[in-house]
Amino acid sequence: MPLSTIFPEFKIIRDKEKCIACQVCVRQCAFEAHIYDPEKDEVYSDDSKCVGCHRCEALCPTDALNIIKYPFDIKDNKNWTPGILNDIYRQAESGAIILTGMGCDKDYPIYWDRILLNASQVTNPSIDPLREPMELRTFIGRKPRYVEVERSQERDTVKVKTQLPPQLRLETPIMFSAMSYGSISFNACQALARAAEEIGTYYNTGEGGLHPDLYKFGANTIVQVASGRFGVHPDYLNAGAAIEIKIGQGAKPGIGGHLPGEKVTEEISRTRMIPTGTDALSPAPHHDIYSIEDLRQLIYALKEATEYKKPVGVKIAAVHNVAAIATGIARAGADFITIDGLRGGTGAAPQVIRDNVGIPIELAIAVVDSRLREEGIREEVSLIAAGGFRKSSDVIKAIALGADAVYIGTAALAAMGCHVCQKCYTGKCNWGIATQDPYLSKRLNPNIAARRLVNLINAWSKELKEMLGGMGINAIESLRGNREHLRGVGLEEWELRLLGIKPAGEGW
Amino acid sequence: MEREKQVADKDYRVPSACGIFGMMSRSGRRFDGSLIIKAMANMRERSNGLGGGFAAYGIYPQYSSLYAFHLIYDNDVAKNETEKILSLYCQVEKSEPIPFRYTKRITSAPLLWRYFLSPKKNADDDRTEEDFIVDLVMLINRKIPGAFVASSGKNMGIFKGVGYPEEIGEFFRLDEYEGYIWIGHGRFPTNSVAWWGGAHPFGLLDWSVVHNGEISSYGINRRYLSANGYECTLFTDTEVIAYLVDLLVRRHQLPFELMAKVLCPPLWEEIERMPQEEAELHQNLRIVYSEALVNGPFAIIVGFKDGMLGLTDRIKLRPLVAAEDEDMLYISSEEGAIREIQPSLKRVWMPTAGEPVIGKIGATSYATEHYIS
Amino acid sequence: MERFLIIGSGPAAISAIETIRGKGSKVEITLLSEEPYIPYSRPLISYLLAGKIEEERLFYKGRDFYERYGVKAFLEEPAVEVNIREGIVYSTKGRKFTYDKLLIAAGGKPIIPAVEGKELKGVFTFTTLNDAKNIAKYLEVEKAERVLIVGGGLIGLKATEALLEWNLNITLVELADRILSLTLDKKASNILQWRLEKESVKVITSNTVQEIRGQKKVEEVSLRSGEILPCDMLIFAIGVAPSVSFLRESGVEINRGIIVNEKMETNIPNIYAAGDVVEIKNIISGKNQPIAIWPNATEGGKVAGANMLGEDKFYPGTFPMNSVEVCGIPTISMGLTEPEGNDYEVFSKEEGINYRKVILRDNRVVGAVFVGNIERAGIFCGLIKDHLDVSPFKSRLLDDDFGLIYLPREYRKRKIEEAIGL
Amino acid sequence: MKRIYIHEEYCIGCRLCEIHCIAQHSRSKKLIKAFKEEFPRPLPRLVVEESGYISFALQCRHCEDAPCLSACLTGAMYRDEKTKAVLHDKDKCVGCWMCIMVCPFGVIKRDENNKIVSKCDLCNGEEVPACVANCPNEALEYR
Repeated sequence: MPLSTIFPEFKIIRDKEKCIACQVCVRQCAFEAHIYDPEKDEVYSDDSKCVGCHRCEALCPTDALNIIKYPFDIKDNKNWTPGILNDIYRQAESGAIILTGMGCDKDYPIYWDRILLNASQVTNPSIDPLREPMELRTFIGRKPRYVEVERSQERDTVKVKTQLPPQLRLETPIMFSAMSYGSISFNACQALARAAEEIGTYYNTGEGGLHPDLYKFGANTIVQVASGRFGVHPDYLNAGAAIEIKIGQGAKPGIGGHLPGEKVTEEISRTRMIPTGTDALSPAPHHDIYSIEDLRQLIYALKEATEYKKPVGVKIAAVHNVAAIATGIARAGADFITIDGLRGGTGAAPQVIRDNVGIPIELAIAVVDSRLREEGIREEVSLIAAGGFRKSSDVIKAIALGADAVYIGTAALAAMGCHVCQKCYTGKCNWGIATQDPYLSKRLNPNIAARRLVNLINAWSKELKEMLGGMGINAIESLRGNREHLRGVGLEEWELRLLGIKPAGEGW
Repeated sequence: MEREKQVADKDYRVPSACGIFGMMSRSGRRFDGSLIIKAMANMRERSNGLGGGFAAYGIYPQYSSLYAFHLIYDNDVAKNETEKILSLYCQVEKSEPIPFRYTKRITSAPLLWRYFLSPKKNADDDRTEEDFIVDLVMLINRKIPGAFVASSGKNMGIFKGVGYPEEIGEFFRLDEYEGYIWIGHGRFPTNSVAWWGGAHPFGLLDWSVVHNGEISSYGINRRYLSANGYECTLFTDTEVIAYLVDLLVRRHQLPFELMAKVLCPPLWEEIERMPQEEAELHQNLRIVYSEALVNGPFAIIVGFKDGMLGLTDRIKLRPLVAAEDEDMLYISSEEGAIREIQPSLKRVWMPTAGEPVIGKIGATSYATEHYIS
Repeated sequence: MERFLIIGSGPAAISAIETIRGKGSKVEITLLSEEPYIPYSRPLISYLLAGKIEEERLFYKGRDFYERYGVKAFLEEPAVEVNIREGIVYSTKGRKFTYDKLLIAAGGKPIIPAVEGKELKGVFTFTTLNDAKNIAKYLEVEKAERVLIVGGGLIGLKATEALLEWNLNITLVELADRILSLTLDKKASNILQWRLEKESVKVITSNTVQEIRGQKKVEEVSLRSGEILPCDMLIFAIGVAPSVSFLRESGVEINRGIIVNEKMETNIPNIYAAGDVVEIKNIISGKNQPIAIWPNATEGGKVAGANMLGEDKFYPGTFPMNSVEVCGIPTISMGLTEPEGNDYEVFSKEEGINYRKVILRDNRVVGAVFVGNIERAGIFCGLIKDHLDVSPFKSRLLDDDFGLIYLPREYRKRKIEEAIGL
Repeated sequence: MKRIYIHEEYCIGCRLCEIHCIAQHSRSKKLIKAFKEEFPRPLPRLVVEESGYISFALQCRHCEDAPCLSACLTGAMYRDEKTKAVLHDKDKCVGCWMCIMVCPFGVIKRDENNKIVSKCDLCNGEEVPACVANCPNEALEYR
């Protein structure tokens, strides 16, 4: 075998004093990084197999394991870093595109960390959410411009005349983004569905279709229609509370999807309506949408199919011309637009695309919200932001920039146990999330996962309330697009301009 | 240019605390301004001398069909520019300085002028007369440096300036006017830069608004108004409320009661407890007018040609008290101010959070709580 | 107050009493026992004789059992006659015991063949505590060294194992061609015989005692084969028979044992029977027969006790099973172990002394033998009881990791639920 | 009574239950010590069954109608009056294996070192048995 120059990413440190050779690590590692030697009754490790998922570390009963970064020092070089070299070694050996999972991990500015929130002092009392009502309820869908009422003359009564187009009601402005059954396990899908139901929000099927066992969560489901049209049929469309047409994904704008045949199990084949074991290929574009008017046709086809009872939205990746594209989508009849930013996740994408295509979600929200308002059509469409939301403060800043709600993907996966090792595409997720291997997928107990998801969203919602209360606001809609409550630090003039916020230190 | 200094090209909003007062004769009887001056003086604690003002309805019966524009000019240039525009768009029936007298404390003032006019609308202009006037007001306020339209309604006027309210009242000789509704305001801004136009009440068409509070939803309310054609030039919360009232009542034709429910919507949990039809109404109002929700502490009194409305925020973070005697309805920041001018009241009550007190000329009841069957 | 009378003090009687009192009943319970002792565990006598346990441990229900359970017990006073018309039981001491309900749990009696010299000193059976005590005493007093054990069944082996601790010269004579012929299959018998022989036990099969000779005490025996074996002690261990002689005239229906239905009722109203004294349904063969095993006695007693209180409990029957350890080699057998005919499918596996065999009929387990590795043998007991179709996992039955996991999931789930009374 | 419930669909076959059961029944009750220093290592009181991707931990079901109780010759197997658990008194046990013969779950084991049987004791009054407390996936539940 010729010499491999690829060096391991991680080093497995095993404390022999503590290791009792119980082999929990051996059984837990789908990558076979731990090996038991029955002759010596000892466990040893193979660093080159370790993906850094930390499953073994988490389960080791004696804390004998510690996974650290592999110390690979080449001569200091800001240009040729070990990571870059390793990619070259890998490609030199394989001749292949480097695949990866999760969102862009490169050092682009994270504007959330450069934006600060306001709080009330003296002139305006802050509100204590533990004592006062604090409302997070959010509606996604097209809104009429005004409400017409009918007054009855004889009695001083009023009746509402305006009927609202279909709306999604969110008890908190956080939803679970599209993650297909196929990219994630059934248990993971079920956990998301159950959590969404319990919280009073929505999860998104991704383009994996809807497993029959999950139809009962339909009232909290957004069903996706993507370029592969997997699993799309009238029952599917009508099962959900809303439909999302997926044009693009932040992790891989302009790129289709590919679920390898080995992951297309019998259940998935039934759900996606494709033969077992065949690759599920989602084309890069929808081949019936080559222009905005084609999109309009699809939007209305879906509305027709669901008798105009469900909001139909469109998801796009945040790309350079996102504002103009978004207004086009709004005018094409979409009830909501989902914008997935640069750091949006994926089950599998070429690393080069993931790390180099798109724009940060912060800028995208700001320019889209502003453009929609400039064109006077903001109320015609709800704006859902996605891609890299890590904490409640990211969420509240997104809302203040102009988003109606956000989708969280990676954060939800992390709540279920994901350690962001980026190996989703291997199908060997040791945490039982991004896998169809029944041995691995049962590691995700949907009871625990749903509970943890609910906890996370409840915790974030409490934090949202705290932050709102601090700003003297008791209903989330008073913050949406209210950029007065945001200030930038360490940002250039142009960034402040695009974000539509003032620099920190400047008052009203 | 004091205003330019403040506003320049930036948003510059000054939070303030205030005393507000409103009184009206249900029967439409006109009375002079000395009573409200006295009431306002009672709440001197709530002002710091940096702003005071009054709105009065029914004071120009002889010009009741014309729009009465009260203008505040920094200089003659502004006045000339404004008058050019006024005569371009309107038939100016009368143009005169607003009478005043210097007081002990108020020894200087900007140019204060009033015009009685009717719009000259082209036949192909499909705007309503009111929209035409609104656009005109916006045009002057935005385009002419040093000019500010203080009021633009019919048979009403707003008198305001830098000083304690009772001094402003004296300055404008309000004891010489008779109106059936009077609204007063004493201001306690947190900065020291004072500008006559920045004082309350704020008015547009027949609306006048006095306000005590700081709106934490200002940013989005302003963007919402902007999308609906209202340019907020003053950067005061009061301006925002005035425009919202105009938008909701005049343009969207919502009854006052529902306008109040847009500004201060019931909690979702309250809506859920309502009968279905009522719940649907309130839900739709909240969903459609989410950006018109006025959040944060405030108490306002809105005057209009046949009545006035008092309202506090959803959780009543600012005070508001209402009272009535045989003919009069009073709304005030403090009960003491009412008793100062009318010790024998028939009823005094504290309106609950978000629940409007509405008085209309000729009507007998004020508080409208459950008007939906 | 209702009067219950119980004949016998073995596990069937004990479990009936525990059931009756466990349900809170305050009926009057009278008990007649042939034993001079409070209840004790007869199977433990071999451990006592081997010196592995103290006598005290035999009294497994505690010394105060009768007091705790409110039982008026008459010791060393077995029943001699039952008058079903009058509802009276007569005891050996001539006393009359009236009852409203009677439970016959008189157990079994060791079979002593009609051979010459069986009355000689040094001839014993091995079923009671007194047997064990007498044997021990005899060994000590008479310094007996050569022991002949007649019968290579369970009792014989238990006696053998116990006596090995005494460093004696032991000969085991078995009528069949192998030891434990009723319990084990040939292979298992061979393993155990090999093991016994390793301990210097002389095993003689296909043979039996024809005559016991001696002056006052045993001195030698002649076998059917003509062989003469000098010996100092002889233990008859050729089996037990239901102890029913006192019922011969009573009208209670008897075959080899008392005939009962699934509620443990005899043909006579208010008379119940349980334990070694009855013929119980062998659920494998479908025929009734005495099955003298401890679990059968306790289960039967439990059902009888409940039904005596007016409940409606059923005992569907059981099948023979045994656990016997010989010189450190544990064995468990159940059901049919050496089936004859073509209706059976046999799986077996052997590795050293570890031996497993499973017998199927119509894809149902009807028997199993375990030698050495007896772990999880009870699973097969369950499979026999539940009559489960094992065809889907037949090939797994002998796997080292065979367990519930190979059983159909639904069955497994139900089994677990049933266990906890769901 | 409080019982251990098995959710086999969530058993991941990690055997932490078994490892912690051993430690719990060791002298020191400490994992590392129990495994590295104590001899003989105690038997786990449960069985982890595994076949393909299915697995589950099985311990004494503490049956309502426990066959081991009926089969026990010595009174070693008894039902705890308070907890209703089926417990085993090692001082009474003679190692006759009758309980092993009748236990349909196969969860009573021979402790060859001590010539007695070994079975789940629900960790003798611990608030939560060690296997349940240490199951990382709630495949075991105590309620």
